[in-house]
Amino acid sequence: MAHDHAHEHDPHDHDHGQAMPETALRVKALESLLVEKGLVDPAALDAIVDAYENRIGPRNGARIVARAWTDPDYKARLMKDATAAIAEFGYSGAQGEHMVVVENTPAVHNLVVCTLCSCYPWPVLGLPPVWYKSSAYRSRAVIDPRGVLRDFGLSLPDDVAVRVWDSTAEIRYLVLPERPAGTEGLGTEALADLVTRDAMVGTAKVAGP
Amino acid sequence: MAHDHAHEHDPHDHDHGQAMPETALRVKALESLLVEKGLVDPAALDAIVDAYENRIGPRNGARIVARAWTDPDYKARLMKDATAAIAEFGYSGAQGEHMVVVENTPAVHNLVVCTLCSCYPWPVLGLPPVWYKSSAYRSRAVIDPRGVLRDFGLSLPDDVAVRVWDSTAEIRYLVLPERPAGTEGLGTEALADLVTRDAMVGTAKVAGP
Amino acid sequence: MNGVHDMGGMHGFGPVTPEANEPVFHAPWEGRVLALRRAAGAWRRWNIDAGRHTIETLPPAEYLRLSYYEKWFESTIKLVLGAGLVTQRELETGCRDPAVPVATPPLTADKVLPAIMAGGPTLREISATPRFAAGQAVRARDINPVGHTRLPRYVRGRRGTIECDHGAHVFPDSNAKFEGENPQYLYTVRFAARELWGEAANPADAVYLDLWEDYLDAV
Amino acid sequence: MNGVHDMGGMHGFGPVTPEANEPVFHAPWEGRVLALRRAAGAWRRWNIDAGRHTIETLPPAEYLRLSYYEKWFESTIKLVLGAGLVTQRELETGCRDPAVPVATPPLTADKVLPAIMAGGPTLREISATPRFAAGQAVRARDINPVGHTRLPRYVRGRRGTIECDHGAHVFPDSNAKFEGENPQYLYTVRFAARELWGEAANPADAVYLDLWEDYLDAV
Repeated sequence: MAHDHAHEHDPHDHDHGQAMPETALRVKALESLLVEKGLVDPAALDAIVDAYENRIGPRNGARIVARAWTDPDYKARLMKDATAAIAEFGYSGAQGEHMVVVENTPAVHNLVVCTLCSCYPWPVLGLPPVWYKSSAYRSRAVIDPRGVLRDFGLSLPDDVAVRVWDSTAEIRYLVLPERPAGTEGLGTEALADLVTRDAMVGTAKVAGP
Repeated sequence: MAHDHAHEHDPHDHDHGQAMPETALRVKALESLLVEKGLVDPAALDAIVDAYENRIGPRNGARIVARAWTDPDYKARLMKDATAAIAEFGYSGAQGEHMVVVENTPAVHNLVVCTLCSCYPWPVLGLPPVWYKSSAYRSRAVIDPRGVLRDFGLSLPDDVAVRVWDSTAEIRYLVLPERPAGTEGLGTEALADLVTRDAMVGTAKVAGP
Repeated sequence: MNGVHDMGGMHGFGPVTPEANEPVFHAPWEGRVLALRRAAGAWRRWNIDAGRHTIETLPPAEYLRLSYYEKWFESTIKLVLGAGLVTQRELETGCRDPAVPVATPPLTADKVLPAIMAGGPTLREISATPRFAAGQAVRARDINPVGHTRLPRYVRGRRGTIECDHGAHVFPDSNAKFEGENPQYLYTVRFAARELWGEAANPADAVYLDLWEDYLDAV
Repeated sequence: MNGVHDMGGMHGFGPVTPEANEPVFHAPWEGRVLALRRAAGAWRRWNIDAGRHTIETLPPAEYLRLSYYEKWFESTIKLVLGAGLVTQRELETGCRDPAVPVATPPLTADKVLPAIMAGGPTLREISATPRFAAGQAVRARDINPVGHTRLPRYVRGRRGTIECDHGAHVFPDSNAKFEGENPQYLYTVRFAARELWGEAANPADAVYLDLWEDYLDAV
């Protein structure tokens, strides 16, 4: 599993944002100033943080995937107009205004990146993980996608085509992973439990139960 | 004049190497260790520093230029086989093993850079200045040479062709600048006094006396 | 701009290192930065493309050194200063200029979820017809603008094939400079990995990018 | 490698800022770094290409942050460690391992100027004839080696014209890996600025690079 990787980091790589106290203090000072000037509402700040900590995350995408696996009509709508099909679940908006779903098959593996910043489909996956935003991922995903997948423990045969989606415009991509064997009897909530964030970015496959 | 530029630096640009004491201490420690192990001779270190501080510098190149301006036979040899013609002055060796001279004319202006590191013709110009080694120069010289020249106070008309020599292999380039007007009566030493390092890299012209 | 942010195809950053059980935020200040940027953005003094450009124009060594939210924070400061929402003096002292009346925030807590759900669609209706059609061969233009662009360097001058068009979308290159939305057709273009990276690449592989009409020429 | 050192064509580093009356060294330690590198290099445990590669493989944010001599220093440490001239423990303690006999330096003060004057020529005699001739059209290959190369990214895939050949020279890509000198013809190739940077470039301008035969294809 990708998440069994040891967590080793270059000492120069601050991408985990271990709060240097100075940054925390400077952020607090800016917030105080903007609140004092009446430019931002502190309750609105709390609501934004709450939305992304508690409401909007990869569980959304997992439900979409599970439904597509079990409902051929839904899958057809999803592949034809992902934005509308995703909105059926009430997921929409910021960083997911224009959605496209790309389907993994035994012959095709899809991988999503944004080389220019870190564009990511927030309404269905939440905020991106640190590795997705890292220079290592952004630089290598387009030139060495198979090497990146090996970093996640996934080795693809040469005859599986790798399609990398460099999402530098405002179209956002969600990978529809392959449904694993041995899941015929499961309902959509149980299926959604199997679908990881990484599988919907394309850096992992979905493992069976 | 190029050197009248104010010396302003980005606070993040350490290229001037204002000795962080820590670096100086670490260098001293490495030197002590290598000397103690008998790997390097401290007198040899002194001799290397002395060579580049006192013996090998842009005065060498200026003498070549002055001679080429005043001696057509020498200039012909210099343009045909620069390494041999330069060796006539006793200048040779490290970072100038294979020399080429490129000539500025009213129609052609030459500029030398090394985008991959900071290759530079040491035997004739000495060690490169900080600006030559800077990311700003290395990145822009090939894509925006005219903008770089403007940073040095030199605006070239559009119909003067700019030739940029990106010296990433082991051939080293020296620019033969145009001889300024009003120098007909000067001898080679007086002419050499006019020839600046920047003119031999191509970021300046030679001003008259 | 050909900035260090345009890093597709670079080597040297080491392996990708996923973190087990990664939290949404690694410290509370990260969430506050996200929230401040969105809440201040509700004043509509800048757009998403201009915001991205302020991140790209951080000094390159800083761009590589700072974390994602640190970059967002530094760029948010540039944005609120540039928009005149705060002054340099206010920022330095931490105290508001008493001569400026206290404002009323446009984004209140009750409006947060509706604003997130609405987002900022970039699709626009235009009267022009698409210049390219699915299956057509194109070449990404050799442009090197010093301003914002979403045409990565690694595809410039390379041949690809139009997969589909997504209708007309706001053009980032002009929008980032507040020179208008200039909406134009946006296409998914397929580039064979070998066209981008040479014969060492797997012949089955490809990279897909969404590119605006002004980034493309017919071949 | 497609490293951050390969910066030809990048934006964002600001203006070039010459320094008036610049000294050869800005601090004594800079001269000592230059001297240490040359003197330790006299052991011939590495070559110039391998030395350059140790600089290129510094972490990218460090590469951009450090000064020229700081980069040389960090890479010299990597070289002397990699060559086994010093051990990690010696470096950390600052004390030599007494089990290793004291050596005799190969470079003494009297040999310094002759060694500088001799340099390290890279010209080699080979029996092959040049594959290209002056005036011939060529294209720089699309290669993306992860090791050392002297083919900058900004010319890859671009068309140029052979200006002249310089005879056969040591090939850096193999030499840096200690896989042999593999000497081959080195050519000056002219690239029109418009071929590299598009129509915004001045049609009179050109960039010249010295490229090895293995970097070039006929067109």
